[in-house]
Amino acid sequence: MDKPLYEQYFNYISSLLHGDWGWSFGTSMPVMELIKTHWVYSFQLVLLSSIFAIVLGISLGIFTAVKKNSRADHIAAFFSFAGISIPHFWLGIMLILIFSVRLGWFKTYYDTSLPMLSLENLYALTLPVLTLGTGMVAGYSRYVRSAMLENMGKDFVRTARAKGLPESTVIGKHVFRNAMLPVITIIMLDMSGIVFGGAYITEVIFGIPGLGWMSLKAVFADDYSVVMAVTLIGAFLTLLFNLLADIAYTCLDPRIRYE
Amino acid sequence: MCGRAALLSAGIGLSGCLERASEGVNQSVNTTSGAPKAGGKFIEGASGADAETLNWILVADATSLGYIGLTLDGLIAYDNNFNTVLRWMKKDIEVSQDGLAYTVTLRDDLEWSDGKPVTSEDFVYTMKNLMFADWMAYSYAGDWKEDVEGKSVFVEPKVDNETTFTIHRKTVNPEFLYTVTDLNVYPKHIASRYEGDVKGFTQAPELNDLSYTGNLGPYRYKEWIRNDKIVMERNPDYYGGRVNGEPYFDEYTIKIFGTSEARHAAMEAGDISSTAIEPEQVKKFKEMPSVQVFTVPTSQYQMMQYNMRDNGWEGLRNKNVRQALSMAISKEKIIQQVRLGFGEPAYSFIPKTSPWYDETGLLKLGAGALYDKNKAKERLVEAGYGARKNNEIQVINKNGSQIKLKLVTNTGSNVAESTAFLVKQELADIGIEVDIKLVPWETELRKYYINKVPGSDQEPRNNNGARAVSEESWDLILAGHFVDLLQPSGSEIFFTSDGGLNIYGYSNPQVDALFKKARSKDAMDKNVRKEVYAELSKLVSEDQPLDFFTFPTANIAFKKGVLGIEPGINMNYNYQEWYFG
Amino acid sequence: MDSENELGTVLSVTGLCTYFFTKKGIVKAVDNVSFDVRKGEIMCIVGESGSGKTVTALSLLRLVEHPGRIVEGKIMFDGKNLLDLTLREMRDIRGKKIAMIFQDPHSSLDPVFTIGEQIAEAMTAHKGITKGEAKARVYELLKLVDIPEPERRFHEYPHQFSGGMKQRVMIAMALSCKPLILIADEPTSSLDVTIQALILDMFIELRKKFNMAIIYITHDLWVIRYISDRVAVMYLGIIVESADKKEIFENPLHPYTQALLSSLPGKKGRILLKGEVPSPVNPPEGCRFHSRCPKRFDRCEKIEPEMKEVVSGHFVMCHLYS
Amino acid sequence: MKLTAYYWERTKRYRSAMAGLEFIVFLIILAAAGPFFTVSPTHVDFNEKNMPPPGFMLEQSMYNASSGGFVTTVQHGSWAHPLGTDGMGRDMLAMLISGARVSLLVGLLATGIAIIIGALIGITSAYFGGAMDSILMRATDIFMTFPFLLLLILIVYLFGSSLTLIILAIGLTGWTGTARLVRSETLSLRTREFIIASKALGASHLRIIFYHLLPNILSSIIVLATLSIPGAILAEAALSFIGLGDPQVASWGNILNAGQGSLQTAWWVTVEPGMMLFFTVLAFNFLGEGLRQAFEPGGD
Repeated sequence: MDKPLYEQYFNYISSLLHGDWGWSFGTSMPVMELIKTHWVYSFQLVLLSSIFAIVLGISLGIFTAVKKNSRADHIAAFFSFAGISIPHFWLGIMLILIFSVRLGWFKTYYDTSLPMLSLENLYALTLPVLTLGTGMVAGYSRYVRSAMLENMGKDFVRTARAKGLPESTVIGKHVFRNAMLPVITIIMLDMSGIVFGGAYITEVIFGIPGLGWMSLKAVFADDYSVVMAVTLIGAFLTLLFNLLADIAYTCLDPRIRYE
Repeated sequence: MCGRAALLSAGIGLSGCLERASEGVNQSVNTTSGAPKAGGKFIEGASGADAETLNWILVADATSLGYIGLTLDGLIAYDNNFNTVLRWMKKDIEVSQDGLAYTVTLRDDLEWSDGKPVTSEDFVYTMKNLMFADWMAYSYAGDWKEDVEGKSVFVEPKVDNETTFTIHRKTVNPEFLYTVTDLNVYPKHIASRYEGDVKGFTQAPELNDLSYTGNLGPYRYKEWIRNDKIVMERNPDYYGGRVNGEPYFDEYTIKIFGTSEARHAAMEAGDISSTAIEPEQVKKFKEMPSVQVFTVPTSQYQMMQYNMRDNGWEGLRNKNVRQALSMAISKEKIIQQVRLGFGEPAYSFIPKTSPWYDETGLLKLGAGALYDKNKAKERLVEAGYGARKNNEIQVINKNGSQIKLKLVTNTGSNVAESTAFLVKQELADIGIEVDIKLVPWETELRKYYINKVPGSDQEPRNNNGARAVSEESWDLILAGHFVDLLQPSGSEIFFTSDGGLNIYGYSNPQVDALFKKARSKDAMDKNVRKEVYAELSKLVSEDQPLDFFTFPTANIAFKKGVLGIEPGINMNYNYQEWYFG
Repeated sequence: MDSENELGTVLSVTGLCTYFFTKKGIVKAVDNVSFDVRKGEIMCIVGESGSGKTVTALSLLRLVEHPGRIVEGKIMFDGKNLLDLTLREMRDIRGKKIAMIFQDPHSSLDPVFTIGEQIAEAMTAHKGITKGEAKARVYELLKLVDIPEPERRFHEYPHQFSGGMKQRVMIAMALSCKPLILIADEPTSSLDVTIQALILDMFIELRKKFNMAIIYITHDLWVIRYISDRVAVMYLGIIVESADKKEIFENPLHPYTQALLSSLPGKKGRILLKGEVPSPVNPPEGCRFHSRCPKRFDRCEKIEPEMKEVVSGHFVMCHLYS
Repeated sequence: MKLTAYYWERTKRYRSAMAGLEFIVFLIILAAAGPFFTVSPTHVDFNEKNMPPPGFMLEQSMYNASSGGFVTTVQHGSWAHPLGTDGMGRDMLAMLISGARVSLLVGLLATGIAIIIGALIGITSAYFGGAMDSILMRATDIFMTFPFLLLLILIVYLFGSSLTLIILAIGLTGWTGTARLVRSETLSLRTREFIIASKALGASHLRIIFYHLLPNILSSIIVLATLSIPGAILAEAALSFIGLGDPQVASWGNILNAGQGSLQTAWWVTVEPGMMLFFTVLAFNFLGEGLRQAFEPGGD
């Protein structure tokens, strides 16, 4: 500890690269081990929420784009605004209040003893996924809607119609595929924010021992090696998802692929 | 038992220390007929912070001690009446006539996980080479020291034979017995690998997962998901189970919940076997057919500290002013409004549940006839803090200004905040304005507890002498203290002039002397000690360095099916004998 | 083919009105337009931008988008009024019997699919042929429009093609189902002049080969002279004059046509029109051209002229000839 | 001013935006005038604790240590506390109004800080270009890789939870989006004729930036600011919710956090601040969206 700061820093970085992430004094285990046991809880939450949000958000986005300016579109627009605006920690509490406390359909906490790949676990994750996913659904449906609308006015859509293609093909193939380009990028770029933003608090509310809750406890326990590691993982995830967004874009957009 | 570590409760309402660790043997006082059955998983619901480590010598928090206690019984346990229940010992600790030697005789069937016997050598090694070692910096090493000719030295443990060792002292301290009973042990052949290496010792996997504990406790470590749960499984080799096959539970799990609400809901749904119930919910749970709720005393008291140091209101240095303030705050109201009836009024630091409790001479401020705001005002006037105007008393500073007090307490607890506002209301009635400052517990420790003499290069500590002051000024701090019911002398850290946690600058030579006496040769006689404690209680209640509020009572809910429980202050002492009926 | 009547007319448009219902008011983009297209001819619709040429073309395939709507009229094709057909029936017409090529080949092709797939799409949608058959057919079509190495080009994406090549792809796509009518909406206006000529030649050639009628929309008089058989001149949503190419160029009757033609190089006495094209939201009363007409008189401002056949096959809408 | 009137006319067309604006104005009035007609949000009265809103009732029981039984009282809502009281008998309406003040303060100030920092960095980066641009933009990229909430938690945990610090922290961590937007807008303006003309006329950098660049990107900044306010408000609420808020003020997040423990009994303590938070955020989002559409060229 009495070595100069730059040397300490250098040592820290070099041990990181060697897979030694230090010792967590708050939990008495190697940071690496700690992360190994906890990441999966965040992962399943984020994965399920994303699937939920992407499937529902995209369907809703397509639907509202096709039914532009209809009553259904206006209602959906209102709900997506509501979805974006609702504080998800409050949503989580309200879901617990209604579905767990009043109706008793779910437990008020997440049970880690359930096998990871089981229906019970899926059921247990319903409220957390709803909590985390609602804002995502709302956001994605709006992205998709505007991307769809933007592409619906494109000339190639008129070409497709002039070819006599059925409307479902025109929308489902030509408009959709083009609309997905920006949407996938946005979803990817959103992801790291969700892992350490939304998922964070969702984990706290439902007592899911994921990376979010773990890092919050680490902050409170002055467990800096963990805080450091989590920050690094956050940065790494941001870079990773940026990269994935680029890769996805490249795969989907031949204009970039062939350059 | 919540060790000395936790004497300073982690802020009001933040402490989640369920006493455990000490357990009884062969004392089946089953309330139901029929033989207990083995089987089932017991899940205890907890909230608050998770344990920090299972490597016991490094422990600084009560939760960790609780976990460790499941696998390491300890030398003895106390039942609800403070009778000694032998655990690892064959017979009770023998104290020599002169009070200088403590002989511990171990059972001969204790084993480490690798089959090696647990010997007195392990204990002596643990003390000499680990607890007393410089490199280790054991937090409670001070308990094992004594003053010999002005120097602080460690006591001397010696191996007598395979199963017997003796700890030799040079001075007499009758309460050292309780220090000895808290003794724990590491296997010498494993711990010695890391001797002198703090990092190695801290990170040693076999010490951190308790895999060495052999037959020393009713349960064995199985799984620990941080901030979620720890699972212990039945120890089939448990020495205590040789007779009747205890423990009965296949697994003992401690599950941590984020909120009390979630914990309650889990209890209500029957997902967990036991948990503490918040006051508002007790009635509901008591009425549930599937739940039994025990209302039991605790060994904690909640109070308000008066700052007698230089950075507090000068009036607080006057005993009469302190008494007057305490007189204006109703203990009954605090119990009723904040704890919804779950608490006993506290007048001094020794509760009714302690064998050393003595009511004679206690000044019962803030209750009965001594809860009197007019008298309080009059007393303030007498002390020079007020003026009479046509029969009306106006409480003011000596210079005529309004008295304003700064009350500090920790965030994150409704109990703390409610109490603070109640105090504010009560003191407003006598004309004193209270400004409430809520700060996180860590900040409270850093800015309000730790003090030093201004301008000096002292290492900041909780009590740096009479002239030391904290970084931030304060007048009142709400907090909680634990008291060791068997040896209240442990509270000297709060009440002696150089007590380590005497943050408020209280000093009374008489009190200092009495605490010393409780740990002296004279006190070998229990009657003398009883007198000493009675006198101490009386003195402290008169001096009112703090306004003792309440000894809260806890409500612990169990599933109806859990049998073998003996409700009381140490109700966990026989937890390995509980079973599902 | 039995779709033609005895006069050889394949498409007959009568009183077509397509309005755009915007917040600012109703835009009468196409107002009471009538014309016939005869088998195998190249019929040109000419006019300034905003005159309603493109909307007319889109109306024929009922591709006008919100807020536009065809409010009135008849489009007779194959013995049926296209405006009475269900959407499904209309789909069978589009691409199969009437095909269309758009102005900007760069944006008219979907950037994320291969051109092969985009050409084949029309065939698989209409003829229910297998992908293999479609592929072979696409190769043929690509050869037909002079795209070399069709096997390789099949798998390429639009951005790998030049503008001219893209337009050839569009033509191939339009021809894929051998339509009776090809609507070409300024197909060469975004191309280099040299390439324009090549494409125009291709139109002329293909018209013969496929024996189809072409409705060619342009604002370019040079192109009209090069390619057309018959010409209709549009101004502010209406056709003001129509006649054979020769007749129009030699004997333009409507002052607007006269002004247009005067801008051709080599013509003397260029007529400059004053003012701008009025807003289609509030077209001038009477003759729509009167606000800019150098030959206007009182009647023009009040009474809308009717279409008159001045010479056989030469129709004009102007008070000068009534 | 004519332009302002023009955009105002256009914004007025969006009914949801106007509803949002009305709510915000209402909230501002409430926050400003509320303290004059409600009791103090810190006024505690234990005799009136956990009082439900009018029309509801709540049973509360008190343990009697000597008899071991319970004394049960029924608490009815009263119009003296139209939104009920919390566990300490504080008036919910008064606390919500105080919370409105906190949220508006956080939303406006934090966003203001973020926008100023972002705009400065964005303009500097784009206007001067070259190495300056590379350095600033890489720095922005790096900054963006930090998990925002964790960073916020860390700052507040390390330096204390005062409202001032929370506002600063949110402002200091939230500027990256603005920087990027302002940079790209400036880049597209930089080569436009009127800028080149002013440069040719020898205008100073500051003059060009303040007289020519800023007014032209102002509309984008206003839209971004309106849409960023909810983020700042939610960030403060989230911090308070996990117990890192300023304990000295009754912010919505603080009330939510405290009410969480009595979800089963005093539901209104969590429901009400959440609703306020929700509607406020919704209002700003609606307004922002309306402005965005109004400012969009040809956005009809």
